[in-house]
Amino acid sequence: MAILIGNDTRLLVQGLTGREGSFHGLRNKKYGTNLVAGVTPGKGGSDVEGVPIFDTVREATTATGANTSMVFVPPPVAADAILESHDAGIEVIIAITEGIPAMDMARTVTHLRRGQRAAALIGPNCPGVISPGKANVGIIPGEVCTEGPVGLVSRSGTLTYQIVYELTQEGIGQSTCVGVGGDPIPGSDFIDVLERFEKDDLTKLVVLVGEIGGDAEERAAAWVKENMRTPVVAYIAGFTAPPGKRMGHAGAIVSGSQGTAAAKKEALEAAGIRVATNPTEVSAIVGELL
Amino acid sequence: MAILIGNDTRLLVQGLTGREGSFHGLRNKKYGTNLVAGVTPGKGGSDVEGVPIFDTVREATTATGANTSMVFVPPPVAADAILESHDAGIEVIIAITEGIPAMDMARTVTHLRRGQRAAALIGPNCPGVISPGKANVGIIPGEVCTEGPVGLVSRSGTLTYQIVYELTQEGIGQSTCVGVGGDPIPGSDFIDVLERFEKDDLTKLVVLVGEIGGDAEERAAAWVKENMRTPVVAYIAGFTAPPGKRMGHAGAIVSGSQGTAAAKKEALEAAGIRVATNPTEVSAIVGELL
Amino acid sequence: MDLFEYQGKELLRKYGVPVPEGRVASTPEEAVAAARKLGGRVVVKAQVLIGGRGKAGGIKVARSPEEAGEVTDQILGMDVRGHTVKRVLVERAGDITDEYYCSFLVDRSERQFLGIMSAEGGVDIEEVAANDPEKITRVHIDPLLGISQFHARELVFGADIDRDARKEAIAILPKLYDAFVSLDASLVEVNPLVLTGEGRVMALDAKVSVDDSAGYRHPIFDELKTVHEVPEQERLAKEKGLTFIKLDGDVGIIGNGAGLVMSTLDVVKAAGGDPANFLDVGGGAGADVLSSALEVITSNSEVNSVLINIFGGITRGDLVAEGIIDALGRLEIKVPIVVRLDGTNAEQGRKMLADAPHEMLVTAATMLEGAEKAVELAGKGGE
Amino acid sequence: MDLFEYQGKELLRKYGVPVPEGRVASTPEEAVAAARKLGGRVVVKAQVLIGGRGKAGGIKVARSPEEAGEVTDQILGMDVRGHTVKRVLVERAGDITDEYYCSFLVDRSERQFLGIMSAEGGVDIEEVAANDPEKITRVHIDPLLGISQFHARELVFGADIDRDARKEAIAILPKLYDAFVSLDASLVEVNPLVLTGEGRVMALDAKVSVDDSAGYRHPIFDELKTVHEVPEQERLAKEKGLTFIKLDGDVGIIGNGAGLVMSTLDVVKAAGGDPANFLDVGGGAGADVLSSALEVITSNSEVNSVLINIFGGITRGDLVAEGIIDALGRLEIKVPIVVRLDGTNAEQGRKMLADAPHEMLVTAATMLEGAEKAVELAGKGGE
Repeated sequence: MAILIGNDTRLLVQGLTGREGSFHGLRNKKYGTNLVAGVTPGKGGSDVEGVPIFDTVREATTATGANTSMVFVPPPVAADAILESHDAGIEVIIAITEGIPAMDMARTVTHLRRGQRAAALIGPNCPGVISPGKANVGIIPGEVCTEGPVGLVSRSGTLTYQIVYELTQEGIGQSTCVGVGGDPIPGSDFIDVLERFEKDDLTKLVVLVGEIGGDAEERAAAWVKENMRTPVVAYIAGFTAPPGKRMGHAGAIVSGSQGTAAAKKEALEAAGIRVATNPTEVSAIVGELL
Repeated sequence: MAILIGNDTRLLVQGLTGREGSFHGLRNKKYGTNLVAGVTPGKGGSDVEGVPIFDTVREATTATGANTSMVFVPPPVAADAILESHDAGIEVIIAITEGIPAMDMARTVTHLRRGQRAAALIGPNCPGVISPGKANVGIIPGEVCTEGPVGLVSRSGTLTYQIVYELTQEGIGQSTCVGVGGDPIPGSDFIDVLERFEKDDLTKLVVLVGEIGGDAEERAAAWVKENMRTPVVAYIAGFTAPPGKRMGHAGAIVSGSQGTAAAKKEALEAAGIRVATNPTEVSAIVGELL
Repeated sequence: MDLFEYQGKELLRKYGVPVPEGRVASTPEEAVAAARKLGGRVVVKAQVLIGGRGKAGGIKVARSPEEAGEVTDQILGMDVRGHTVKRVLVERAGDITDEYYCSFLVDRSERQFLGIMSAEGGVDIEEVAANDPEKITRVHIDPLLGISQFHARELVFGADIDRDARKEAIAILPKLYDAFVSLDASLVEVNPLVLTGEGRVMALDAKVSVDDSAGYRHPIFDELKTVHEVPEQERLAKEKGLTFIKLDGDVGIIGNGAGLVMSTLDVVKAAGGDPANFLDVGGGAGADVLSSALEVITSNSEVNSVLINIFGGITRGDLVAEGIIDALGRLEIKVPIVVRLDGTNAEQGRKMLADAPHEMLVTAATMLEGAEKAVELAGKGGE
Repeated sequence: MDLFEYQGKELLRKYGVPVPEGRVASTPEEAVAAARKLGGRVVVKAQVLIGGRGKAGGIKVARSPEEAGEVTDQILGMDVRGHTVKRVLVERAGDITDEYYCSFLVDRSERQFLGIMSAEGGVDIEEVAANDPEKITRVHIDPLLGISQFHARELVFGADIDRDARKEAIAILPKLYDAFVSLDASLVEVNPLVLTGEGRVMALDAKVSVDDSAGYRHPIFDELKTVHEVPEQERLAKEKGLTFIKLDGDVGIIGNGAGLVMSTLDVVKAAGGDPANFLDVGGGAGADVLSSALEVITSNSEVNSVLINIFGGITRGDLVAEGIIDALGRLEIKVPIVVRLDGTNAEQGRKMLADAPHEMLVTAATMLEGAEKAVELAGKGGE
């Protein structure tokens, strides 16, 4: 199986005619992802290396049966692009774009989560999703991944590659690797993705990669304890990070957490989750548990 | 059982300190409805004939366990009142207020229907709901009703009383009578209420009272045909009504219906629903079918 | 409330929707002055709250101010499907390359807003919908989310609007939507939206309907209303808080609640009668309202009998009786008044009526009986 | 970007939030002029982007323009927890009857907005939250629905704000929310919101943080930014597109991606070293960026070794190598540079480095090995 993307993925890229969109879209296609369409308003009827371009997502889905969208458009129009995909019935939206204003995402994510039809939004500001051997949507380097039983979910980009690489080096493959992104209001958080891994037949163990700030790791820890049978191994970056500047005091009141790496580690361990001290140790623990 | 309101109803009235709010609220109480609270911002701590008043709905629900709200505040603040009840966890909101701008209701109804927690909104601009012998929330005269097996749902006010009266005269009691109101964007339409009646043990037959305009009756007819085992009898008012003025042509394109009484009758009969030609005939047909 | 074209356009302009330059005129002299100010060719358009003015000769081009005066003279006073023309809109004429249709309205079924667009503009859109439904693009808009750029793109690309007009059309749609929402409109319809010879896109016509319930937050509604003329009887009724619509029969109808009144019309018709009007006294009407209602109804000389059908909820039967008794004493009523009274305090009301007998007062036990009596009595009166 | 109090207040004023009249001053003379303009007693407040200025003596009352100048002279240049005071806000002083707390912010967990209010204002709200959590009222606001009157009422009644202040507080909250949303803020915090002797409610302090990502639609952000001073090294890094934070150790760190850089700091620390900085070259960095990064790092004389830890995704290993080689040629680098390179085009990059040997260049096969080597070399350099 794998989660979010796989052999059934029919990918459209919003912004396929752009420089980055075409580079990564075609790279994903080369990996084996079924890239069926691109959307660029006004460029409908043209193509990018044989991939047809449409003016609207609705036209693209109608014509090609696209069910997954990768958003590669500039920040000022990215929320609009996500909403367009959702409105057109796309099931999985993976937004790579970095720098979308939080207000735009607050509105967008609220709309997506409240709708009668839920679409999974991954990102924005994320490296994407890869189900090794099946499909790659985003910028995760496919060559460091290999097929196998470990699911991975991470707030970070390159750190994800590092950990996947370590797993692969040890001969441990991955079912799906998901970068949820580091924005204040992500489309999906750890829990949303863990829920999918828990239901996935292929996934026998999940690696959770967190970092300082917010309380997503603490909430995930509580959720795992309550709901998950699949074992989870965690890694948290940022023990040595400089304390973030913050102004005002409201934030800490809200989460009730200081957001430090130590606090996260403690919460995870209290939920029975082993926490590795460096990326290399992740693969060691995973190897031990599998 | 009955639907929406009954012996478990714990009613709060938003606007209980107002002239109409207190008149009808206390009348409902006298009927036997469990009136537990009133809400009027700034008058918290006072009471209306022993019923405690709170500043906010949240305070009222916390203190009294109110689960149903009747909205009797003026149109400019009515949408806000509905949203407040929903936000505070009220399960059934019955809005009597007439003259709420459609834009306010469009936003409010969208919010209520999209929320994770669905609240049933009846109205606005409606006579309310009565489950005879159990509870009366609104302005339907309780004395014309009697307990029994017939559910009634209507877009109209006094016409509802007329039909209920005819039923009662014939010795046919009612499980619940629901006035959904005649506004462009009602909180609940026929289908929402029919769905509840279909699941209700007490209700053995449903009377649907429609009128010209819109296509709610046509949609209800289609829904009944597909989903309902409980028999339905209908009455439509407005065969002799003057054709409503309308400007622009978009409306007719949207519904694909002319909204005439004849068109509605036809749609209902095509769905196997008997349509009475006058209110008296309703009770005759119901008597026959029961 | 439906707005006249010139009112709708003035409002749309405020929201940044391009409309032709124009001035309203209610005399040929004003039209001449308007045409002179505008310069060049102008179009003179009858201002009526009904469609079909073009076919009726209510739209004419004038090449000079003098000609504008002449055609205005022809158009003013013209009857368009029952509506008398009191004003014209004098607009600068322009080259039109293409015509489209677009509108925003409330979709009651979906409880959402709906945008509609078609490349087939300037024609009867209902016909297009019936004959070429695929030529009409509909896009639902969530009222909380509001319009996004993609909605505008779906409408414009979906309707296959000419390439030259796309960019401006995509820019105009959110402004139209903004007007729709901000004005508390139930409909904003632009037919046609045109592409001009200069490559501009603008609203050549505008049908705007606004929600009277929202009048409290739009002081301008009252101002717009001043030019709306309603028949004297209807105006009078409205002043008294009554909803009144004149019909062609001879049985006057008074009831409480629109549904019950409509049902009353139906049973009168079924009994072989012809209703003279629709009159709803509304909820909680007092004695004065009933009395006024009777006054309005009986001022119609075609009425041969009156049926009062009241089912009290908020409305109290005793007050209804009081109003009827007051009217019978106050007015010289020459037609039979059939009264059927049930609901709140009905018994008390019926007793009051029994205690104040009047030769024109007839009571009925049920709605059907009331209808039959009123029809019978009207027949006699008519003979 | 965090805004200075005076900037935040100016913005809030535009959204109708009452704030005391005041002027910013960066010299005692300006403060005297400001106090003279305002008249009467004034408060002189240090403008720093950190809390605790009150305890540090950064807020003083002055009864005359001359006194305002004197206290300004004392406050300017003052150090508040590492921040040097460059400006003061001179405000008209008023009687304060009571102090409250309120804020709007993004609640990441709930993906909603959150309003917070407390009758315990003017104090450390975190302490109130810890000791008297029931004294803090929180109300979630759906980003699509926005603030309704009831949200404001729930906050004000919930926090049990004095009866005298309720009405104005309920009116001010939607304005604060409006500012929060319209300014693309991540936080608007008013502590204290005060009730004055005259019965007015106003914002006596304001902490506003805005979202840099939304700068493209707020030209004013650039203007606000001009008074923000950042350390020279950080400013230089930012100009080159690097995220740089100085730390106190001696092992310079360069990596791509915040998570990987943080992880690198951790492993260096675990290996017994002390990172000299956090430096993220971001995604897709080219040769010039890498070269600049090395320049920034090595300009810190405390650095005894550098660890470059790159895992290529968008970033290409060959370009990283090119940048390193360029820097080694261009700059006089006197500390060992440990390079660990994996991912996209890493092999090619490693080969390029092998082909361009340099006495200061050391390669590592893994991240851990890199950290160990860098720490070891720094230790040697330090001796």
